[in-house]
Amino acid sequence: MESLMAIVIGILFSIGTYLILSNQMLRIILGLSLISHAINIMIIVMGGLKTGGPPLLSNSDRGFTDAVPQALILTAIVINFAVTAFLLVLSYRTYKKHGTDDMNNLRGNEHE
Amino acid sequence: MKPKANDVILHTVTKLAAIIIFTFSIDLFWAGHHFPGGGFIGGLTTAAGIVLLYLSFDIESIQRNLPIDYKKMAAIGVLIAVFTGLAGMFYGDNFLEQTFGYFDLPVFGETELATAVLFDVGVALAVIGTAITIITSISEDEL
Amino acid sequence: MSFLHFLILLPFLACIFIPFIYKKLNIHLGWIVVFVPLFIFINYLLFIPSISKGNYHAFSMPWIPSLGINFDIYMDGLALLFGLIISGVGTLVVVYSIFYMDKNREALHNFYIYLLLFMGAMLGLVSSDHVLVLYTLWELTSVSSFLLIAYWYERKKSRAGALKAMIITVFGGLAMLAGLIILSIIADTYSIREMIANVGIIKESSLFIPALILILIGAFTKSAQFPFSIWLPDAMEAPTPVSAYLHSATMVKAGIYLVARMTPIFGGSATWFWLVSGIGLVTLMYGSFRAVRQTDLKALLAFSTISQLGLIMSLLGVGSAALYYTNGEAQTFYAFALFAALFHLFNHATFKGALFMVVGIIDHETGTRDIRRLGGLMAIMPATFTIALIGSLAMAGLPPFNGFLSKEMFFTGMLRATEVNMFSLEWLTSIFPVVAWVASVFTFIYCFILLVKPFLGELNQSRLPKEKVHEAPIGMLIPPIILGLLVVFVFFFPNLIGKYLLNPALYATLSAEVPAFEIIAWHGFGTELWMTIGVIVFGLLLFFSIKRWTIIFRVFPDQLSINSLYMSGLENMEKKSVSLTDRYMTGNIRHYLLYIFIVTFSVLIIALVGFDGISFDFSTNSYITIYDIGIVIAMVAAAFTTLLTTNRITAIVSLGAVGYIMVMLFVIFRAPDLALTQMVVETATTALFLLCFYHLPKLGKRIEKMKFKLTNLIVSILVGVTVTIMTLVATGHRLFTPINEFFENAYELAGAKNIVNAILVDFRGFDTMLEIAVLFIAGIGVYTLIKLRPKGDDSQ
Amino acid sequence: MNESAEVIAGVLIFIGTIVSLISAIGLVRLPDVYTRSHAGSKASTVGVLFVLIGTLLYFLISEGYFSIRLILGIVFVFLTAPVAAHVICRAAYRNEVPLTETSAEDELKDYFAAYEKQKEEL
Amino acid sequence: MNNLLIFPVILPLIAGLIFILLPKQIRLQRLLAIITLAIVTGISILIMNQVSANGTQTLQLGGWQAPFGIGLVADMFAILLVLTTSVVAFCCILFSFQTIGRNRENHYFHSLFLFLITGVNGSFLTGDLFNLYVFFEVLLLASYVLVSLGGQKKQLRETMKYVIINILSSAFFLIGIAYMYRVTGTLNLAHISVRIAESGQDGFITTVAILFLLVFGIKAGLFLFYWLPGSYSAPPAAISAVFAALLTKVGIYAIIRMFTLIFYHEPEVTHLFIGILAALTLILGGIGAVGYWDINKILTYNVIIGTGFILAGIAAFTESGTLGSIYYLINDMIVKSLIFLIGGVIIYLTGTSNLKEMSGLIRNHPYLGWMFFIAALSLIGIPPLGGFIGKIFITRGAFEAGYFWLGAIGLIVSLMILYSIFKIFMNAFWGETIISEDEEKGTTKGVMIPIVFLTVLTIGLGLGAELINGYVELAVDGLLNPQMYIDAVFGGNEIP
Amino acid sequence: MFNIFMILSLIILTIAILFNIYRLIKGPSSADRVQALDAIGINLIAGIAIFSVYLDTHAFFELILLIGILSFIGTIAFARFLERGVVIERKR
Repeated sequence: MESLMAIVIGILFSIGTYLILSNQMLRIILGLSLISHAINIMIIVMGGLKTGGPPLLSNSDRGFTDAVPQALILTAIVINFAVTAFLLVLSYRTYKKHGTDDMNNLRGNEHE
Repeated sequence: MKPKANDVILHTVTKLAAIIIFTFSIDLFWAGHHFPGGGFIGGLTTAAGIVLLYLSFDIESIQRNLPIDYKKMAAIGVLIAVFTGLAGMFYGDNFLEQTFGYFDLPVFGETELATAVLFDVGVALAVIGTAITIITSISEDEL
Repeated sequence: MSFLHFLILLPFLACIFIPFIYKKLNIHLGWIVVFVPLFIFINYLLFIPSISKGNYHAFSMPWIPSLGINFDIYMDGLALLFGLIISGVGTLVVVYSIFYMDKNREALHNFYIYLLLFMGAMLGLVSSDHVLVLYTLWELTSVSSFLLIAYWYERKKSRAGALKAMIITVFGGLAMLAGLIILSIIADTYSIREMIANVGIIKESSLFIPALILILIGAFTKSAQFPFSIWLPDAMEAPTPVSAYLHSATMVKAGIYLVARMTPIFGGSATWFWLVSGIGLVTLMYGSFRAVRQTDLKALLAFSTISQLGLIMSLLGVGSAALYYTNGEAQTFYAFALFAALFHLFNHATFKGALFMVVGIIDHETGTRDIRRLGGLMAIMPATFTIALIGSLAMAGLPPFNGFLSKEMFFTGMLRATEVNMFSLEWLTSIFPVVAWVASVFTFIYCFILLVKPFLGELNQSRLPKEKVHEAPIGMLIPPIILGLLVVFVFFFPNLIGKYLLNPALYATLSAEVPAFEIIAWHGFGTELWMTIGVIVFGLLLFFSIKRWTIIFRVFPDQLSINSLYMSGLENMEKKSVSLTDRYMTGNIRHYLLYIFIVTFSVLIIALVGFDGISFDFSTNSYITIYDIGIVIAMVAAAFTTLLTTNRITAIVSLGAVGYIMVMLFVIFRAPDLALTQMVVETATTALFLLCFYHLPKLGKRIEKMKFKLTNLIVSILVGVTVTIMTLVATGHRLFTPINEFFENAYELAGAKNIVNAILVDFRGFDTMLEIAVLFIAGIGVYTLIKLRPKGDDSQ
Repeated sequence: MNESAEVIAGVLIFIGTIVSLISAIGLVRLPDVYTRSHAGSKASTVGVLFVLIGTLLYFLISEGYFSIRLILGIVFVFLTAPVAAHVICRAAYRNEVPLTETSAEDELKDYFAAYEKQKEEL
Repeated sequence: MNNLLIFPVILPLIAGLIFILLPKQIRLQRLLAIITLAIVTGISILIMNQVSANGTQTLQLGGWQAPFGIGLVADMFAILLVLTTSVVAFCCILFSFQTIGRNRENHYFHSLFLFLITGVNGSFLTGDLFNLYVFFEVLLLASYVLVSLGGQKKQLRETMKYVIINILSSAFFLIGIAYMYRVTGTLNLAHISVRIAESGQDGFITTVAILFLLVFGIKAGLFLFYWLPGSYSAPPAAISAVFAALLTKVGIYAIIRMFTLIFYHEPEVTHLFIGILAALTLILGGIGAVGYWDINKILTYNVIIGTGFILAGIAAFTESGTLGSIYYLINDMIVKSLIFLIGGVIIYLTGTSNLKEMSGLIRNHPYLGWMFFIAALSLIGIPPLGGFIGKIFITRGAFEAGYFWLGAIGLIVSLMILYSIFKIFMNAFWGETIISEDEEKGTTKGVMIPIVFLTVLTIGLGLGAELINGYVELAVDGLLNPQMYIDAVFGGNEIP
Repeated sequence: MFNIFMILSLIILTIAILFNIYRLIKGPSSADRVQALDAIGINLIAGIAIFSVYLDTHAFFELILLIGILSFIGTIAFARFLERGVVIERKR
């Protein structure tokens, strides 16, 4: 399972990277989201998979999976949500202001 | 030009559903200590309920009945979380030291009370406040 | 803190007071300031008796003692000689400046602050024993000379000259710093005296030669040696008192000082010998040759200074051969050149200071320094002419002036250099006297130009900017007269300074005992005298035929000069660096991301392979069910849909699908809390995506070049493969048991049965607290993004 | 005890899934939004109710665990699914999504037309 | 256990949150902000003295023993940076009152500024890898909002790039954390250090170390600095000053912490790599700085150069090099904020950032000009100002380690700094005065206090280095002996 | 036996979801897509329920209700949007 997930993570990273490199705001954000999904999977994989039951003490008949990565992912998900929300609104505002969603047109090297 | 839609069905069900959602979110919030759930998820569910109200009614009429500045609510939430941390220090403990105990309350029977719950209240408030702030900000931008 | 410290710090202290007093003064600020150098000079004079007996004084003042950085000073013959020159000439220059700088028109407080800063730095520099303090003051002289050169900062030329001087001298300073640091690492001390004591260790080190070269670069830049000499002519933009002070008597001598000070450490080695004497001679030749051509009096003096510094430098180089021997006649034989160097250094300070002041007077009274405009001033300014006569003849090396003595000694030194036989390439030394002689001829010529062109001939008033040219005020004449008198005085009583100043200084330079030298004005018809006579004959011949042979200057076009090399180099550097930087700083984020991806992941994969980090261990892997595979396939399919679709709603929804499949994964991986949170967050994210992107243009099919797609493809595959490999390695690379078992006591410890929740609110509650703070900041951010807009919002 | 739970729950859940499948087939096969809405909401609501009740019974019987959340869930789904279908259909109609050719009647059409006419007159 | 440690983190946060509740009282907000930062400064000094007297101070949050809970650890290095941060923040916010504009103040500028300080201080103090990530996010989000605050075209555009790159680097950071957790099974920095020391730094761990280096390198502007010039020149001076002074320094701090506490087993590989990156950074930064004629660009490239310098000292990994790095780091924080503030005033006065369009400011603003001059000299490392001890000891350290090329590049780049900064001085302050005082677009009223204060500090750091040298040497000791840090964290408890 | 039965149910459910996805992609109108999404949500609820039985855990019951709530809100939001062009109205 871990090996399978490693490959999935790799694929998600590849797709995410491809999207990020595509100069279009929406695609970039989609790519970033995919990568953050991949990372969440990676963290939980790193904690070890299916080594026990859910980390709830009430069903304590079996062992528990590692709860630490789960807590980390929870924090990461929330932070990621916050950042994505900000980035989305930012990109929307940038588009409105500049009239383009192509990062290639947002170089800003010309003197303003 | 179309006639104005009649939203009676939606409004009625929305009110009912909102009550269920709020109940559920409170349940999720309380359950967090022992079952899946907790402040964050409870807060988000509450926010979802509020969004549902916004959806089927409109922002102004909800604001009229629930006059809350969500930014302040969020700030207060974070402050609560911080101050539960500080509270421990007055008793000479470390910052964020949580305590819990079991109390025999008249109605609920033996109940566990933990300062962590207060912390979670802060989390929930912060989440609700932020989520609604984001949603209303965006929708007020006449998207 | 000793009295000597006080003397050195006195100029700095005076600086602090100047801003407070200068506005209240009715008299010229210089009258106050002049007491500072005068006081120092008098007190330095009082050191002579003790120093001339061969004593020295060392004092220490703590600065950063715990780092071993202390203001250690050391007063020996060399320091005293320099200190007297600095404070003596300083006094005269300040007096001179009182008449030169107009009280009402100039920002005098700035001028004197810079001057005092410089003076203090210079005094400290020559008596510092600590290399880092030496460096500190060295840079301070650069900075203060920068400020002085750019004193008239409105002028473009002043600024350019100042910057050039600053860049070159700071460059040298940095090289010197590197050299000094290397020295201090080798000798494990910052004290120059201790380095000299441990010279054996230093000479054995493999870093000896680099340190030597670096320190010499420092000395050469400061002393305007070829090819670093280019800053000095441009530094003439400074007010003339400054030129007289910095660029004849003091700052440029700092390099000489450094070479002299370092002689005990480096002297006796072939590299040092060849570099110092060789560069010195080249500079001597170059300076005198270029000086002949100048039409600006100050530029002429600048090149003559370069030339004279080369002379001193070459003598120091030749004299360093003395260090090859530990004692005996041979040492004395070569040490004579060092003695000559010190003597000429002193003489140069006197006659060059006088000459600069003369030029300043001419400039001040006539308004120009261009020799093509000037002429016949002798009749109007007899006193000035007399001083000019003394100064230029002394520089030309004619009796009865001190220059004659040191010039003769210079020839002696060069002749003795031909007998050097302990270093390789010794045949080269036979060129030394030839070069010395030729350069002396040119020196003779420019000295005559300096004397003849402005003072003899016809005065053409119409060419001069100022009307009614007259003799300078007496106050302005006093300082050059004093210097001129000194020039004559030294010729007649050379051994007075020889005994009390030069021999102790020589002793300090050599750091070894040699018999005291006597300066003799007449020693028969030796080779030296014949050389001098030859110089006069040829010099006069060439001077009168100057128009016929100046054609040879055209052989060297201006574009090839080092100066134009510097200027075009600077310009090119700006252009090249802008074009280089603009090439990679395109402003397009895709390029930046490409760099980041390529660098990060290629470095990672190289590191992983290079450090033998790849080792797989699948034994700890958990089982796979069909359902898992289904979920994984669905996930990958959804991800590919996100990539390939051209419909933005589809892209967003399929991204959401990936998120929801994550929920399923979390369910499989026994993470209910995660599943719940992911579920809600994914919904909210998707909703936000839809809200924000509904009004944006459609994704559409963009026609991108093949190269674009191929680059993306290669980079993304690189990223994916690297991440996969690293993750595979990591999964089999658990070295320790994780700390999670502790948290399984959550119920006893935190009263919670949900371990994840216990971690979130209790064990790692701090994370959660900050996490909601992050969320909150994002909320505020969204709010301000939408609410706060600049006036005249031009959104579409 | 456990076996009876498995049997009851198994049967209910299986029925639920079948209903869900049928509803999905309906969703694919039926001709227009409005008809598909029947299949989508009604059938799948029934399906999910069966599954949820089965689950509820399973835990009730095997563990004696009565989940209020599940009950709440059942109520919620039962309450909202029809409304959701209603809202979608209305939106579709107002967006002028065409009815299938075979539709027998379109009462709203006349009402909308009348309303429009009235507006124009005003 | 020392509860004081929480205050530098929590006080700005609380104050910032309270400002949200008082949206209209700008004056009160200003006052409170100043008071908060002053208190934080005071507490930092207090902690610093405790650290120097009693050794490294720790606070296990929630009272959970070391590897399980999150711990704040104040060793001398961290607390020195916290102190500097507080001082710099104090000056920058003082500066902002006059320049930032009512509009921004009404839109929570003060809160965001304080949140940023929370993030920075927290990053310095935390002893937990994941918590470090969280603090990074706090400061990053605050910085995102601060860069975009105002909503001008340029700001939005540059924020976009800034955010994207930082999200990506945070993602890489999480990858590193995941691998680290897999290998060592813990998140506590000291615990990781212990475990890696026990197992040895094998190839995979070294690779992860390099991943961390690159991640923090992106944040610190080490070689992968491409995002930096744009985003630092977009916001107003008070914000870009605090960015220049603090944000890259957090990345630098993280690199130093990771490579002295955890990954110190293979210095000939990892530290050499840091050295190569530092050299490249120095060269590219120097080349960037000398070419342009725009104040903002010149200054931002100097930020990059600063990063290169500091890490060159760490690359050497000798006592001198580390000492130099710390001195340079502290001075850089002070002098960068100073020079950005003055640069801001110049732009504020002339209304342009193009050097070719300004001239002769010194006639009307002599003090500003001379303070810029002092700041410039300090930046170049001209003694006896603050920068020189750092420069000398970094060079010395590089030489001692045998990295002569690194020391040489550092010195050559000093010359480039000199050229670039003096270009500003000579073009902005010297030359003919072309605008009279009446024509200026702004005044220097009220902004001189922080500038003077920072100038005094940078002079004092050089002349009065003896006063803080004891602390700096303690910091060096702490960095070179990771055992001190570990002992303080575990406080004698058994290490699981 | 029981577990196989559950797996079978899950597979049937997956097929149902696939049908729904077909409708989601095909459309043709936005209303169709929203409807399909709604159906997927409801099917997911069933899936989770079956999965809970299969795993014999009540850890995921919250998820069931949550999916219900979110799918309802999503549907309403979409419908609102289709009907009025805005998601949340400032004032009616």
